[in-house]
Amino acid sequence: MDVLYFAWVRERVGRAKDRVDTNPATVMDLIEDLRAREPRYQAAFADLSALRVAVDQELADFNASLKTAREVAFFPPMTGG
Amino acid sequence: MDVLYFAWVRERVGRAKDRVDTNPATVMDLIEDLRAREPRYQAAFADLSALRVAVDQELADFNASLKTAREVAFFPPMTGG
Amino acid sequence: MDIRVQEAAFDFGSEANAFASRQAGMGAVVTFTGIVRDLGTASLSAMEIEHYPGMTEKALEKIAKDASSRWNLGDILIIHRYGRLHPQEMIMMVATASRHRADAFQAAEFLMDFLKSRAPFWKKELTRDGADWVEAKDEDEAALTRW
Amino acid sequence: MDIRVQEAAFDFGSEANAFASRQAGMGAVVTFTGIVRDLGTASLSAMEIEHYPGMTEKALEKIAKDASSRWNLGDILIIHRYGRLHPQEMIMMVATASRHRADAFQAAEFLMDFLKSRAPFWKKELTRDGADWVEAKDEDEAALTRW
Repeated sequence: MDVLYFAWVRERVGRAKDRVDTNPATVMDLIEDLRAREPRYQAAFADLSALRVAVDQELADFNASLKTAREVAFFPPMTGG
Repeated sequence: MDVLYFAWVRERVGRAKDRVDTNPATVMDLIEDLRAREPRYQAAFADLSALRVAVDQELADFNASLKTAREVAFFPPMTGG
Repeated sequence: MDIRVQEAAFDFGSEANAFASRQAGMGAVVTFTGIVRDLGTASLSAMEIEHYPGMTEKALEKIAKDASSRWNLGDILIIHRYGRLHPQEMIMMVATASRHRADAFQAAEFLMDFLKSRAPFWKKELTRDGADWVEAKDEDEAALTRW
Repeated sequence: MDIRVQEAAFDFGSEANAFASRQAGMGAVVTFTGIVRDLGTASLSAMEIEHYPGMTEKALEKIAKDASSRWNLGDILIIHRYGRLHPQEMIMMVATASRHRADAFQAAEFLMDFLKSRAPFWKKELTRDGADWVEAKDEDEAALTRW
């Protein structure tokens, strides 16, 4: 599963993309796995209310299932337009 | 005082402009004067609910005073844009 | 504030670009353009637009000033044609600029609502069946009550 | 439906003209353009726009389809840039066409509201004091509730 980071999430994590080989059941489980990696992930995921998530390029909730997911992305609230 | 007609009011009256030398006190008095002229004025002023009036180039009511008026215009509801 | 009542055609794109490029500090530009559309069944050959020279300019200025006092705007452009127009030709345009999008959108809708029923223009449609003055719609009058 | 996500600049006026001229039977065209504006005190040197390739196009298509199903529209155009932009440059534009003006106006506002908070773009402002990610505004999220 590919995990992508955008905007300041990418900057805090220090990279744009991770490959995750575990099989977390939900987005929240994936976040726990990532937080366990290194302090910079803890910094990126410190305040979940400031984060948004997309599963396979569709906006999702933190409790969304990752059963069939190939790509998960984390980013701050969007500021287009 | 100049009296102007626009759109189908102009077509029914058969001209774009009249010069009125009487001194009607209000728009309604002017309309009565005009109606007394000829049948085509009666036709133009038959249904006042279909008419709008401007006094000196500002929208006005039928009971507006014409005391200082130099130009009165009659026309149907506007259809700009 | 740039208000023009003219018989000649105008170039919507050039006007829109020129308007947008002179808006220092404004983040949002909204434009509206009215186009002569064909009528389907009774094919429209032309539209004639009559106006009240003198009052038209005053009415448009008043509407634009009212919009400027209600919203935080950088600028307003209004161009409205009169005379004989053909299907696909542009009748008029408005453009508004503001820092944030809500002001430009609201002001443009306000300008259009008032321009539609409070500026002295009258449209006549020429079809193969004859000529008819366009009737004002109740919904256009009703639209004014929201402001 | 014409949706473009691109790094290159676009010509607002030409796009607006081309869009308007291909709207047979439509009487109303509304455009919105977002422009990089200077920030006053802390002078803005550039704005960097990041996006999520793949998801961006899908999100914009969904927003445009939602608008098409809610209003009676002739067509929709969306152009949104990414990369480094400077003050006065155009970030994006939308255009909508409809028979009557209310549909084009409403659809353009709807597109902008959703594009603002539901399409994966992020803006970073570079000033002489440093670089800051633009924060989403509560009012932008609140704007979605009106639809």
